[in-house]
Amino acid sequence: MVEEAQIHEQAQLAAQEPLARVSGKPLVDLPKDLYIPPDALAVFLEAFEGPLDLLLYLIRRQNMNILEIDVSEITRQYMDYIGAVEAMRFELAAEYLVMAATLAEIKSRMLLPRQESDDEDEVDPRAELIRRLQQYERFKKAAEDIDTLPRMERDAFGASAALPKLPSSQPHPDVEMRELLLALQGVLRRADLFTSHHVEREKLSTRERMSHILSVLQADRFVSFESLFSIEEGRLGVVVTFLATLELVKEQLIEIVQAEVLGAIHVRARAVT
Amino acid sequence: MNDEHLSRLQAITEAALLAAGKPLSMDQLRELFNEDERPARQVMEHVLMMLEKACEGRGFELRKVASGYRLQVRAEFAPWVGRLFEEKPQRYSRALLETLALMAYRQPITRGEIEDIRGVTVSSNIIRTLLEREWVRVVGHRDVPGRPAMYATTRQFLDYFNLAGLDELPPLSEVRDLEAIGREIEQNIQGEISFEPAAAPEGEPANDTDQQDSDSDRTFH
Amino acid sequence: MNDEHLSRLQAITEAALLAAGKPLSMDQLRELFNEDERPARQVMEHVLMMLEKACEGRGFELRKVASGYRLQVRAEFAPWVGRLFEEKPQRYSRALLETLALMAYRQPITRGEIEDIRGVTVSSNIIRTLLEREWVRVVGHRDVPGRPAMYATTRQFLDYFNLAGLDELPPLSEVRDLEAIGREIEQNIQGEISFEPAAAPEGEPANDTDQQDSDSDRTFH
Repeated sequence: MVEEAQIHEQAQLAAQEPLARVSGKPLVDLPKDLYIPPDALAVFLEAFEGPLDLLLYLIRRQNMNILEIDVSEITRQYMDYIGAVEAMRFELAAEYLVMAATLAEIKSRMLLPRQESDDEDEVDPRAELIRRLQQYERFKKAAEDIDTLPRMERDAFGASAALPKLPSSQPHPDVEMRELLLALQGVLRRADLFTSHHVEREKLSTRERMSHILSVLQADRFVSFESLFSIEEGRLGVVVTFLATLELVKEQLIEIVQAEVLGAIHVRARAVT
Repeated sequence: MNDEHLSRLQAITEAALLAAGKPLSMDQLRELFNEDERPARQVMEHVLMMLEKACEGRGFELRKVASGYRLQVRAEFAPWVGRLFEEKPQRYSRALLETLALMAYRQPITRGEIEDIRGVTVSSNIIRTLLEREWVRVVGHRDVPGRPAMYATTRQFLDYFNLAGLDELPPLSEVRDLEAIGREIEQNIQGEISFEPAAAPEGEPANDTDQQDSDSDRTFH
Repeated sequence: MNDEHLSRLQAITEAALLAAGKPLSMDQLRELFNEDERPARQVMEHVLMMLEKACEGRGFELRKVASGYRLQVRAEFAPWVGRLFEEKPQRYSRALLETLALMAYRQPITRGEIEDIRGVTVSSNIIRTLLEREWVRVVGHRDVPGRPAMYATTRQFLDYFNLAGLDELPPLSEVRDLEAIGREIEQNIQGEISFEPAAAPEGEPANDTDQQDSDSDRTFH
């Protein structure tokens, strides 16, 4: 197991090694020995993200620039690996096998003399492979870069402070007058009150005045009738107050008392115990 | 123990308290540090005092509470901070609007009378909401068994709906005329639809309600 | 606009950001204030600059991320602050990070397109994790057979990685100009053809001799 761990680490190291090179010389010398103990292979292969990744690794172990792939050697090594992959991780095998086939194709082409005039349009499998490797490598690097970005919960933590007592501010809903009317209309229709003259008869100003008078009257005390009226309101106001008073009497909400004939009239709310 | 070292301890302490977002005890604070660099209790107390001072004039303060030390937003900023947590205003229920309308048109009116007309119970919540909003108030008690409260609308109610007096409310006869329009609109959305008797006889749902909805959506989080 | 007023705005801003514990946008910050006292955008920007400065040397800092401004514990104190949390920060697999990188740099992108570049299947688990973390979302479907979902990164992704926008992602490494590569390949085709067949297929590495040969004899450039 120690061995496996070591190899795993080694593989990761190699996998993470940037492809940076100074004037063609690798910055890191990797061992050329590709021998991996068979029982460590499964662990080793865990380190790879697929055939492109494996191929990149092999190329690096060869100390090669991507553009200088030694196809035959890489192919041989690759075949060794996929033999193991096939045995261990069958579900991955297909992808690795396709790559092996691609490598084999490239190798076979290289062994044949090239005919200059042949199929100009044909995609050169080497160029295609290189393109894919390059592309993959860019994003492999990008993934590593993203991993090093300062990240919440690892490098930075949200700063928060406890709250003081906050004003309880449940904002009030807005109501449109038409909503109110619509609601009223609905309830009246349900109650079938359109025929009821009760609802319709009094002017709203009268009902409003009824509320006003009621709120002025203290149940435990008589108030003089005259004090309900206010001269400034003019004739109309007096009429409204008078109608309101009559309605209140009729609904038995107030009582009117006159102690003696032609004496002062007093009013009080009826809800006296 | 030089000043630079102390400021560093202060910054680490502040960082930890802000990351925790809850009180940390003296022990918890000291255990942030490896044994070999762990400040003595007295040093830590000094550092906390420094931190308390460093928070003067800022948005937060250091508070000692039962379970330790905690950084807390200063109470004086509660009015502003509170807006962050304002809930989106709910819409009033149909039942509430009906109750309010009856209180306006039939005041003074008791809960029982409203229930008689609506044919269903009026929940205490509705009454409480209307009272809290100060749109209605109790103007007396009807002289019947139980002495139920009589409700009437208030000046605030008139102000809210831009009325000089109740008689500026449309008379019931007009409300009845709206029925035809109302019925079809009502089928669409209960209580959320606007209609202008004059402008939109076809019952075209008016846009301004939508506008208002989106306005009231503008709350935080 | 005097200094005292500005410091007060700064303290309120700090209080709100600490109360929120998450980024607040410029609009959200300005809406903390009543209309009659709401600072202009420029004033608010100035206040944020003041706040940033006021956090120097402290345990936390102001960061601009995609969703707005956030107060956060400085990364340099993560070693101490991290001890507060029992769980170690989650590590993400290379497969997930590569998938995320492709979604970030190549968005909108389908799973198939990701698989083409990575040369390996992308597990559904990875996609699900990324969606659940709300780092990516489906932004549409490619108009090809099967209508595969196209993925793109979210603001939460940017926030989490401390980025204000996609343009703050580390630049993708350069790819050598494909035409130039093609030309080189052309030039070296001859060398490949003259490559000695005997050396390769049998698996005899024979590296030493080959190495001594001119490199261009057997490799692309």
